[in-house]
Amino acid sequence: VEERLIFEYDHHDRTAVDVPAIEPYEDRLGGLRRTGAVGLPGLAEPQVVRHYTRLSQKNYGIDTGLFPLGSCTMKYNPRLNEKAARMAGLADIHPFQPVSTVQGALELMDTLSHWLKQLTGMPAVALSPAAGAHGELCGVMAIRAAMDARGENRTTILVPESAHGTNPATAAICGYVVESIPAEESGRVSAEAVKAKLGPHVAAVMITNPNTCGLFEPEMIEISRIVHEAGAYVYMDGANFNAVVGRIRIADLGVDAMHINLHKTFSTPHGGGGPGSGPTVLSAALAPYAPVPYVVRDDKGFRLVELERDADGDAKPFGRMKGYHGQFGMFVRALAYMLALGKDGLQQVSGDAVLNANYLYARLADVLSASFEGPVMHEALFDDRFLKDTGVTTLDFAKALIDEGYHPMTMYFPLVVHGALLMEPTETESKAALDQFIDAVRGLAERAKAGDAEYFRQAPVHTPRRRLDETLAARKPVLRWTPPES
Amino acid sequence: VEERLIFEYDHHDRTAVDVPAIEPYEDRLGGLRRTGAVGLPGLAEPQVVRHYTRLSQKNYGIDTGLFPLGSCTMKYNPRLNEKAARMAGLADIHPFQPVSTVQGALELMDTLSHWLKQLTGMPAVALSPAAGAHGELCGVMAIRAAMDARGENRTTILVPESAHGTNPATAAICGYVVESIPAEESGRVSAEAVKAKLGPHVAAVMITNPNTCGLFEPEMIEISRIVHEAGAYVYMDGANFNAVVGRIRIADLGVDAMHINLHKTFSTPHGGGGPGSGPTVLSAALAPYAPVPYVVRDDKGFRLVELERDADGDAKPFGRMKGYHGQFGMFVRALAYMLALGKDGLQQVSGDAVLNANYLYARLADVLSASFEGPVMHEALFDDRFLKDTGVTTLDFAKALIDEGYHPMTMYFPLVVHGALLMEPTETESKAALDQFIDAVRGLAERAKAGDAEYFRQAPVHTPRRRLDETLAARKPVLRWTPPES
Amino acid sequence: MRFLPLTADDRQAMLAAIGAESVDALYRDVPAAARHPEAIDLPNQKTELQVERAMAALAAKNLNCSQAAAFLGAGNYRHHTPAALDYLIQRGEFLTAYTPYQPEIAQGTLQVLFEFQTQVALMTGMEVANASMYDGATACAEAAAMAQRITKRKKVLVSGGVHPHFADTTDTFLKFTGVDVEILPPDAMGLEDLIGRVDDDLACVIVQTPGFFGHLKDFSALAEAVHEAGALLVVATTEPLSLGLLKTPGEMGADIVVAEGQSLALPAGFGGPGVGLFASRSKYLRQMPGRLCGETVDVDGKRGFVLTLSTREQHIRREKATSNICTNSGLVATAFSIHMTLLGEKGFTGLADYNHARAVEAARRLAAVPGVKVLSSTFFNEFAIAFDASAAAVVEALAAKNVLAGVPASRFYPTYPELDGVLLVAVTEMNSDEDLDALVAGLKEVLS
Amino acid sequence: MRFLPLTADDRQAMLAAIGAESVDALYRDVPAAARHPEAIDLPNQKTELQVERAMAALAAKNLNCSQAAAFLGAGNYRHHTPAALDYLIQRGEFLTAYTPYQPEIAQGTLQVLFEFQTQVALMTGMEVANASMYDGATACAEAAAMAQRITKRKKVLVSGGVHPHFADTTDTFLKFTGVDVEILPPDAMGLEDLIGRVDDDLACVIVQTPGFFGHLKDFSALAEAVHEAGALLVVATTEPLSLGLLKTPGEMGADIVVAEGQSLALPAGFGGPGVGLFASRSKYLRQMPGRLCGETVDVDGKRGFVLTLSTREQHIRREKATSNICTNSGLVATAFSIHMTLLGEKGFTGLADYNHARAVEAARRLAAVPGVKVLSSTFFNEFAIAFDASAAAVVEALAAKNVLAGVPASRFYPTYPELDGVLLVAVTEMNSDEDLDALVAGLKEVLS
Repeated sequence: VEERLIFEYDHHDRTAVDVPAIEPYEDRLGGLRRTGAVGLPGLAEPQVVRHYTRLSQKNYGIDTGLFPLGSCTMKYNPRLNEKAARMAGLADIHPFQPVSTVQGALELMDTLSHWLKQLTGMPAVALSPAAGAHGELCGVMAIRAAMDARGENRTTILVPESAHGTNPATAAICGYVVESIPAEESGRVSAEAVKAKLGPHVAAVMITNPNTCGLFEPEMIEISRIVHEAGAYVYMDGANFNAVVGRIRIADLGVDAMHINLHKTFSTPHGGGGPGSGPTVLSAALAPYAPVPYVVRDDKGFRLVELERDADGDAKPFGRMKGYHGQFGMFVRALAYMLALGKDGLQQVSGDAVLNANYLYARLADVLSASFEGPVMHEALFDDRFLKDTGVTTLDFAKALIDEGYHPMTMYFPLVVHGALLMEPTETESKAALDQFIDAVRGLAERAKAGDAEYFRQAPVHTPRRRLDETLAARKPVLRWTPPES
Repeated sequence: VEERLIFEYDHHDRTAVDVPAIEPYEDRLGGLRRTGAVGLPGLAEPQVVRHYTRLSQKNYGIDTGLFPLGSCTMKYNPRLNEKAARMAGLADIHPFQPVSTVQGALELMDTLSHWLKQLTGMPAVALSPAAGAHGELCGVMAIRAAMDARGENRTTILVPESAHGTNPATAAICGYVVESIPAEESGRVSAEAVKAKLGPHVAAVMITNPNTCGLFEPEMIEISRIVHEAGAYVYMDGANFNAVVGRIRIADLGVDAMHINLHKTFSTPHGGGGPGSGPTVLSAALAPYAPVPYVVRDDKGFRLVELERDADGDAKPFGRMKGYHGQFGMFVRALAYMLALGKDGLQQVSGDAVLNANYLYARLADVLSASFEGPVMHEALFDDRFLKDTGVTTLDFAKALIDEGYHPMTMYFPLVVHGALLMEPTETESKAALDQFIDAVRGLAERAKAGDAEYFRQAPVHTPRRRLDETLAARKPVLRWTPPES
Repeated sequence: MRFLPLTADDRQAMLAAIGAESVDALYRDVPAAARHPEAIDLPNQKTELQVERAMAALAAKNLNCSQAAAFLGAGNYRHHTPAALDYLIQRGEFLTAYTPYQPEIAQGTLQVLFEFQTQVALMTGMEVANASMYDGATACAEAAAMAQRITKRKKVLVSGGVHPHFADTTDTFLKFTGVDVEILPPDAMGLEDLIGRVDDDLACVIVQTPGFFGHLKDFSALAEAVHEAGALLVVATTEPLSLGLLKTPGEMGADIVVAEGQSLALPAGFGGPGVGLFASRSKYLRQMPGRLCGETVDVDGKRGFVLTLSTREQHIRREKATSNICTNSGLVATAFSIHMTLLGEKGFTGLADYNHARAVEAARRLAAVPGVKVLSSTFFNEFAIAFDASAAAVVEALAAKNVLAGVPASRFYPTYPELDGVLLVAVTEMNSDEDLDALVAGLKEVLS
Repeated sequence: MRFLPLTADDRQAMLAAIGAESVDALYRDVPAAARHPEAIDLPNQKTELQVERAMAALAAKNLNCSQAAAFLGAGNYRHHTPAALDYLIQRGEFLTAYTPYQPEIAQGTLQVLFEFQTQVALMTGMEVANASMYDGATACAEAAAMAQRITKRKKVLVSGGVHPHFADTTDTFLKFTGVDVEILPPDAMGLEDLIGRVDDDLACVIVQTPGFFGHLKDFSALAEAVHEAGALLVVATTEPLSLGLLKTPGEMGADIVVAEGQSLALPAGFGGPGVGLFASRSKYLRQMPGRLCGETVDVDGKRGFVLTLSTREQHIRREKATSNICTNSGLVATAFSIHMTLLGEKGFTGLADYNHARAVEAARRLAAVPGVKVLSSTFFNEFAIAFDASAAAVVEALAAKNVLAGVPASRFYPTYPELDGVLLVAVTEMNSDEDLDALVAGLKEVLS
């Protein structure tokens, strides 16, 4: 049974939310009462529940199967975290209650900060960024503020070509020119290549580590050293922190700013595209510029500095990045996750994540084309050389995996190899699940090499929809339902 | 991807429930500590969540589609009821706390009783029966206790042949001989037929009303009159109460006992086969024999009579039917439902349920074979005459409906017609949903008449499993997993 | 009204299609004398917020166990419910499914039931288990009835260590069929001699482990005596977690094992719903009550599951059925099974061990309270203590301090004055050290 | 550890397959100098029960709004969350899905987003909407940046009726790119003249309805003036429920509408996460930030949905992208959309009307309290009152009585002494008559 759009349910006098009867009253709308209808449909509660239940069944999630989407850290989301986030004392509190009535909330934020600082060795953290890209923005704005404070007008940020697209976009939003650093043959960034681009015009280097090829940057400490020497700052993209959590002190890499995706490493759910949360740890050099709001503990308890003008001590906040006090609901989930795992558990997390990725890498290297030499970190990168002359593309290959019951890996990213296939199993997959997945991938690789290109071109066939016409969607955008002309 | 049995996951030292470390201690087990392993598998939390998520997706529920299962009242289960049942003050209370600490729970039971008594006009209700059949047992035991109190040793209970199988089974369990009353050509039971079987050996008549043909028994008042005249009692099976709730005073039909399935009329979820709840309303004649426990209100608040010996006043409880105090969690859900609907809403419920059933009946009568003349109540009965000479059976027809995206109707019940198809849409289906269903049924009926028997014999084809070999299952019962021989 | 999708227009259109003038006209078979008067004395519909608040107001009139130091057992135990469990059973596909009569679209529920049956059989050490009964007490009654069907005998002996609700329910269930159910007096000291009472008229003997007063016993010798007399041994359990630590009833020679599964499935919930576990030797399979799920194959040869052996059931056998049970406790069985899967071998045995360790510690500390005597020499996670005061009064006094100290034996046995000072104290992983401190301090104060 | 399925045996077998000696060996690219010392000063793993209790202990240190008479707004509003909504967004298929980059197995999320975009467009009276931003404040900043891209101008004017967090976020977002953001002083009386400030340097003017202090205004004339000057009008909203009762921004001539959607999606949640609504005229489509879901067909010709126009986004455009936003607020958008579907036309407009009626009643009663003046002549469900005392101190005093009386304006504007006695009072369907009684009584007492 096909599921209609809600707008295609017959419009009527129905609702799933009854409202008490209203006594006649004199309004205070100043003549601005709406005159026309909004145009919303009317569904009863049973219809609504069925509509969304059916729609949900057309989705694939971590809960339904292996989700080896490289760079996205699709790990299991513990249900307790959802329960904790719904405790009345954590959910039904208002951002503008007197702080005396939300000491638990502020303590929670302070505790989360403590964990993030301990895990990275960094002296400060800005909690409010709403996602990874927003955390990047926080870091780069702090860099910009620090440069302004130094009275320097540096114009450029260096970004390796393997970086996530958000890195250059963020730099540009902050008014910087972006210069690219080429990758080495080995998939890594060399200190030498960075050095070649450094100069007094460079404000910062943004480097992803472990990088998007799934490799640790072995020259990171040296890179940081020369960047600092050149008077610039080091931004490290922490999207792949899951590979190293509990094992590496970020501070010791010479990092000045790094965002941490709570929705990756600390398991807050992706939810079909967010909400995320991207707290940004900062070095002593950048800490004073951290945005408002932030939590301070003094002898009377916790308080919240919400306004730039209220900042005390050395603090010179560069401003405010979003409404209210950050993604509090995500803080709750992440802290519950951290408490559950603890130090020892988090170390096991990164170890198992790396082990799982290397296992995939080892078991698939003979049939796919491994792009670089390992060991890899949390994800394994392959390219499309193994598909050469088969008539099968990376896209075809990925879509065929859907028919095997899997979410495809990340395709065509990073850009440094041709036809990339990037797989990140995460630590929450069992060996048995990986073996099953490996068998499926091997089977497909053999099928491709055997010349059955047509099979791949047809895939997927077992899904609610088959391949969708993305060109049409972009050429003639239909972005909303409109009533049929009558 | 096929979902293994949990026992087929590799057995290991894994668990999804961590237990704190235990200091060495001296046990008090008296040498009865188990020696061998239990033999349970070990799964981590992500594996468990995925296992059951995938299994759930192989189920059909009200939330996923129309569920026209006759006699089962598969109506929408409001989510608020689940939420209410999980409020700590209603879920985390113990049956043996001092009653002074559970006054809210007892008030809830008293309020539910009040609603059930008001809706039926009956003077008493026993809340503890755990399901419909258990409620029948309660009623028949009360009848038996009343007969014993009267010093009469009547041996027989009359049951119409259209009754649910639980009716004769219940009578037998209480030590009664069951005699069948034949149905009229019209699908109803006549007072005359009852009269023909009545005599001093008859303890009671058990009659389902509205009956399993979906019809109201028009001679019910007369039947009750003659049964009472013969010194016997009237048990009315209330499984179909949804058709008449808020519209008919059961007391005025002359009923002595009737169970009410909270999991039908009052929308507590079926949950794949229970738990149910079957409170039984009782006439003044039977009320004294109601089982323990029951709630009493006095000037100090509510109290609970838990033991036969504590019964006061006229009460002579026939005993205890189950552990603790009844299906409290179901009481919570049912009361939340009743409060939500209210008197006016419940009247609309029965009206809409009957309207929906009659609409189905009217729209399908020309292609299926309507068994009896309407108007029907909450369900519509068809038989297999329309399939005559098509080579398609009722079973085939029902299975073909699965491929259309629907749960089949009840098949081969009631037994009074050949190849029965019993459809109960309930009031929570929209007209549009019914129209879609009607189109599907009509399409299949036409297809059957067009001679495409093979299509029906193959059905279903779009399901996780196709037709299962029930004979094999019964001939060689495999009722549990056993480890493969190694 | 938010649950009802028909609109006024729909109703008109549908009446027109039916050819009826009004909905009332569809009720024409109903005698006017039985029509409800317009004014039933009940309120009208409420918004969701109003209902939520009404229910919350009732909830607020209870002292919930999470607000107290709660040591309540007597057949109903509080264990921690993993969040994943409660999420999974709320999924609409489990929650709003019916009994799996259409196996092609019910493989989810059916596989769960098959796994449940296997878990119950493994835990109890028995060969087969059914897909659940209403609760432990009714399962016990059904076990006695089954023993009667098998042996054709009309006498049942119930130990004084069996939960009184199990005993009373069994009595109620059988008395109308002329079976004599003898219930022995409460066995607070665990000294009851059952072997001496076994005779050739017995259909079965029913015992419980851990006993109602906490005692653990090896029923192996009793089993032999019972079998020799041609009767069956029914072993009941009200705390299935104990099976993670104790020798199984199966090993002891039980013929039927029944249990209340609530403790591993649901919160205390004021005692209902629960789930009855029912396991037996396979030779008695066809006399077992309740639904059974069995393995089979589909037309494509793929493994699948179906409800089976329904020829025992009332749908087909009617008055000759093994039981009248129809709706059982499917969703609670699902919860139980999911919890057992979450626990697994390691969690199940580990949690049992932890419960026992906590109870041993609690017994040690309570024994040190002046005036308190621990009656149970052996126990699992619940034991009886005695003191020279009314246990009911002590409990009431401590409840005012948010300590729910236990269940007074007198609640079940008011006519046994020697039990007035006996309190059942249950200790699980839910009891923190602070809870235990509060109990000890409270008892000291009240008893001094 | 319960989340980790690898066993010790698995790890050994996998290392063997890899040909590595240990997991540590896999980290050989990591310099020793950056390895964590063994002893990070953090605790080890905890059981689920321990974590649950730790979180509950933190929760208990907050006064939650359901324990109080709460009249808090200032951009974050408490409405009743239907139980069905919270159930549906917890379904794993929504909760644990990723951004729908593989449309064949993400039609659920995609259809929801398409419906969401349509709902937002209809509510705001605009032509198109995107699939969400982080929150209202960042959406506002993105709107200003979009206006700057469209007009190529470097000046933004922000009304003193705009939420200060929206204003400050916009300022922060733009200041590093050399855009001059002028934020007008707080407009507590609603008397601000904007038309007089419009000039040809402006990229946009940003206004809000209802205003931060509650006032309702018709921006039609302003829109004309702004358009005449070649600039854009951005209309912000922090209470989307108001759109059920008020003339839409679209009708008034807005070019971009941004809103915080929290109030119809989630509980107060201490302010985060929220969801940014972003709607615009379709002629500006290609300058819109954020993800867009579009309708298309699959190879079988069936209607389906995909993310589209991603050439605007950073994945492809990198430093030339319209925004750096990637992860947005998908699940909150889903919650918002489900709530709007539950409400429907009747519920949405009815609930808005009811909120206003309650607020009118509250304003009437508060106006009668000696010393209290209602500042807002027009309002929706929130209005400003003033009295001759520190609003912050009054709020603190009433909090001790479990009355959360409102939000003091001084929290945002400490440097405006004339606002010291100004309190924002929000009234929704969550406020019972008893709540209002408590507020009135409390204010009377504290102000006397």
